Amino acid sequence: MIDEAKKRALIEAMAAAMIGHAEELTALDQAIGDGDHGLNMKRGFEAVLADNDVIAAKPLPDALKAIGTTLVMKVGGASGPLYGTLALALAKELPADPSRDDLARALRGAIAAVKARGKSESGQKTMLDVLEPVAAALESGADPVAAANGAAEATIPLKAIRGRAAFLGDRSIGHMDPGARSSALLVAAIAGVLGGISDGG
Amino acid sequence: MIDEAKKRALIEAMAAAMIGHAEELTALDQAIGDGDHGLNMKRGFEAVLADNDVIAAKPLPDALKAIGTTLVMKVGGASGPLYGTLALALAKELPADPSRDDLARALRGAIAAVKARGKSESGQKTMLDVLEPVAAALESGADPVAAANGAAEATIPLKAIRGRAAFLGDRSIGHMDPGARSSALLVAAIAGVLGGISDGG
Amino acid sequence: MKKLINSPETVLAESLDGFAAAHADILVLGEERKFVRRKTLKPGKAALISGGGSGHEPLHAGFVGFGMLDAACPGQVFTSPTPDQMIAALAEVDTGGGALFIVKNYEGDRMNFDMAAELAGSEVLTVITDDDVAVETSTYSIGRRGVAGTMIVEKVVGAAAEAGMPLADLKVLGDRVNARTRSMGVALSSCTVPAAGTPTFTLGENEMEMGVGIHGEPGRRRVALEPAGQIAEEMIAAIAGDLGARGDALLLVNGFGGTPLMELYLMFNAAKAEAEKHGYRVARALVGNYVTSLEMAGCSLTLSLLDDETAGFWDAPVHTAGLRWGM
Amino acid sequence: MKKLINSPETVLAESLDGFAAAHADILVLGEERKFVRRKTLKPGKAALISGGGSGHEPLHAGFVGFGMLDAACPGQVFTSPTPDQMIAALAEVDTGGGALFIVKNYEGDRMNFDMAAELAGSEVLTVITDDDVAVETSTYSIGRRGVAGTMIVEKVVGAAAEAGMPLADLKVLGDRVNARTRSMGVALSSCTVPAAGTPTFTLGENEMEMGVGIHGEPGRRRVALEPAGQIAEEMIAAIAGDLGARGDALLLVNGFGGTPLMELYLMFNAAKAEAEKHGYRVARALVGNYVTSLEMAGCSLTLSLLDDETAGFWDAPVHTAGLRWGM
Ligand SMILES: Nc1ncnc2c1ncn2[C@@H]1O[C@H](COP(=O)(O)OP(=O)(O)O)[C@@H](O)[C@H]1O
Ligand SMILES: Nc1ncnc2c1ncn2[C@@H]1O[C@H](COP(=O)(O)OP(=O)(O)O)[C@@H](O)[C@H]1O
Ligand SMILES: [Mg+2]
Ligand SMILES: [Mg+2]
Ligand SMILES: [Mg+2]
Ligand SMILES: [Mg+2]
Repeated sequence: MIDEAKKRALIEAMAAAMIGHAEELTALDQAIGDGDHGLNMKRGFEAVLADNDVIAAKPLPDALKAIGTTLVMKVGGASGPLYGTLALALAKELPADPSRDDLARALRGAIAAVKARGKSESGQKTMLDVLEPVAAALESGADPVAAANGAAEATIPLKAIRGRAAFLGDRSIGHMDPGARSSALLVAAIAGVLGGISDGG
Repeated sequence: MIDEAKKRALIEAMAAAMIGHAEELTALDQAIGDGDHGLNMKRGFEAVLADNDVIAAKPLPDALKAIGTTLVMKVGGASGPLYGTLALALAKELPADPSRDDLARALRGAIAAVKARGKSESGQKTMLDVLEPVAAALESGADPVAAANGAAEATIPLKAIRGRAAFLGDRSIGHMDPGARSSALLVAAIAGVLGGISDGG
Repeated sequence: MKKLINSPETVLAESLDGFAAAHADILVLGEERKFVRRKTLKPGKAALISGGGSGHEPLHAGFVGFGMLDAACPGQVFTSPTPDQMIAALAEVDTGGGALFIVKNYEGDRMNFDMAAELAGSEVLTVITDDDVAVETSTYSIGRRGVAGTMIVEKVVGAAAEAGMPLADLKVLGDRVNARTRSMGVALSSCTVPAAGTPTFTLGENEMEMGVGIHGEPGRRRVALEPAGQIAEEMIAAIAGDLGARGDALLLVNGFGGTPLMELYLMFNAAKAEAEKHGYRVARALVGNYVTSLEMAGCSLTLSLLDDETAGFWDAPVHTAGLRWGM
Repeated sequence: MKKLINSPETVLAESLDGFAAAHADILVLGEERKFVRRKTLKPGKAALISGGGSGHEPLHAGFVGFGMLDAACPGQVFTSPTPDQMIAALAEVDTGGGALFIVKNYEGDRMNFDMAAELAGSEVLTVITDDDVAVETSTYSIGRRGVAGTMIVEKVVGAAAEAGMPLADLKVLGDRVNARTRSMGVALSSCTVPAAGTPTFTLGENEMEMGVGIHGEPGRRRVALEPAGQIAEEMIAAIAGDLGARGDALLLVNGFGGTPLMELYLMFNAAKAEAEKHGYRVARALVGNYVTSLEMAGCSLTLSLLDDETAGFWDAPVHTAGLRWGM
């Protein structure tokens, strides 16, 4: 059961992950993008964190909607609309007290929304390359955190087809995608709080 | 007797001195000025050198006038009008075949013209601090080259009152004045050709 | 990092305040600094709204005013603005004629402007600019970057809107200008995003980045510095090869922020000669810092084909902070 | 040294050629590139001629045109022009009204302009600008440097000349504007003279040169970098302390060439607040690169007291490469 305390803890954990890794994400984005991903995510989650009292008090779908709206309005860049869309879609698809199956299903739907927003697919060296394996792990009973981390690493040899890194062509090869890394960090933060995710609840 | 060959040699020697020491003069000017003195003098004497055939064929006063005009029109900066004025004044005061006494007298007159143009005096950390001791050496029978070199060194502890270095106030202390150095170089170049200057010829 | 700032967090806000104060005669800063808009609006005129990451000044806020934009939404440095900014701008400057978004082709900008268009009540059309030939296109990729040519689109479409052209036609005109405009950039040094604090990239003592983007993104290749003439030759050849058509053109030499005007005019001299070799007549010229990358040293060259209509709109009066003539 | 040039020897010539080509509608490059002059002269009008070392673009050639200068004589980089240049310019632009030389207070410039005035046939008066408060004056010294305030003198006197003011009155007006104008600069990095090839000075990773001159000359002191607000506070205090009088003023924030517009507007925001604290009303504003030092990072602040007459001349139409409004 994701109660108010857990929602609060989730927001704190996600914000801590983004704030704590802002420099790392920025460094990754400097290598193949424009060097703002860490700042963008930090700014967005600081805004979410500032509203934690209000957001955590809401039912899960409404809390996710508030988070998504805040991300859309505060993050900017490509990641703002994409993470915002992800959260807003989850808000629509998740019941107030979701099972692991609900979560997997909702994530699949939210991923579809991200793809539509980004006109993108897996394999293009973006956050999708982490989100899809996480959904698969949720479905198959595997560990989503391990899946996310492995998938983020696996973006290193990819050539970017979407995102700013795509402008680099072959020069994008050999670097981890910053959005893939931030997705993996968020998955780990969420799993750290929910704990039970990987064992069914 | 300063014949055509000697005039040619004088121009070559002065030009070689300025071209060969351009970087040194520029470095001195970077320390307490705007870093162009070497380039200014080089540009001016390259123009004089390019006209050597025409200039050396003229009687000494006319040759000096041509040199002065070229310096005025090519050097720019503060040193252009000053060295130009010096040469133009020498042109007016020197006979075609001057004695050492003529030279000393003419230099005194030319120094007065430079002072008028520059609204300056000795002791202000400028080329005048070399030119005046050189005139005194000519008058007293001392070695003008030694006098010039010593006088250039002696500008190091001075505080600049004229020229760009004056904007530095106390910070101009401890550096040799670039115009003093170029004057000493020119004196050495001239003495090297005339040779006899220091012994009356 | 050495900058004339108080803190990285407040750069944008303080800079916008200074900008609005310096140009209070022509523009107004919106609430929460979400946008900059023209002081005097023309009821019924189609509204032109642009925006993007900050750090490219005078683009875009410097082009707000008579004959160009109605509003500009400044994002954080090199980060696209958020939909709430465009929505707030729309609410103030759409006086009934609908609005045209002019958006540089970056996914961040496109998605944020898209969301704004979806959420807003206004009738909105969008022109995407993608004039940078440095990045070779490929069918499955996201296409080219929008760079300095964007300000030409804003000027031409701005003049047309001022003359009363309706929204749908403005969109057609904007697409046409963009399609006839090509740019390429070169960097001699990096820029430093204030909040990052370190240079976005590092060039060797004698290197340049050929084809650099306006956010300091790497370009085609990193090579040894060449003489200006050779640089202009390579850039104009790439532009002309891509543009195909010849004819009368506007030649824009755009400084990235850290290059002296003296060098920009020297590059204009070289680029004009190259453009003429390729069969262009340089009918209009613009030289200066218009679409910058903070303090990056380097410049971009842009050729934009002109016809009587677009030349007329280019020449039409404009009164903005960054571009002004005829009034 | 990384610059967009072909060779240090040809920088000035190629840059002037590009400049003249880009602005062929308003100006003409004189023979042997000795000067840049207005394309269309007004017979009988007193001619305004300025000039100085190059590397400060748009000053001075960028201020040739209607409402400002009739001619500008560009010297080598940071080196005053030579008398033949001013004599040649005079021969073309003195149409009977005599000529006013506007000369920055450097001995090189003064002596070269003096020699030109002595050698020329024209009636010539001279205004010397010396607005830089960084260098404390002393009675026996050469006085202050002329810096960014020079362009204000050129604008105001230029408008007066355009309006038909005779030569003697222009000299009085120019001296008055100069006397009511004060500037101070700060540098965060050095510039590199192309022919020298190495930076004019070196600053530590966290140092600034407070009171720097426009040729990279050292200023009052070299200190640790401070926040923009503190820098503005010190500079405006120095300016106001020296200016004495209060009232309506023009505030010019002038970039030295390597500082982004974003930072200049931020400095404007800070400087305006400081000026107001000292009792000035910022009645006019100008922010941008006007009197530069090649690619030096930093800026100068200038306050120039305005009265109805000078404000009117400031607002009057001007059409030059570097400043344009009202036409
Ligand atoms: N079209 C897209 N689809 C999915 N993810 C994308 C897309 N474009 C960018 N991204 C993700 O966004 C990340 C970059 O975010 P960020 O740096 O904040 O924005 P910007 O690229 O606008 O500066 C990339 O690393 C990538 O993971
Ligand atoms: N008023 C003056 N009187 C005498 N010599 C001067 C005066 N002003 C400058 N100089 C000399 O000129 C030299 C500088 O010349 P240069 O660097 O070519 O010109 P600028 O100072 O205009 O850049 C100084 O080192 C000094 O010797
Ligand atoms: Mg980014
Ligand atoms: Mg000098
Ligand atoms: Mg970005
Ligand atoms: Mg000089």
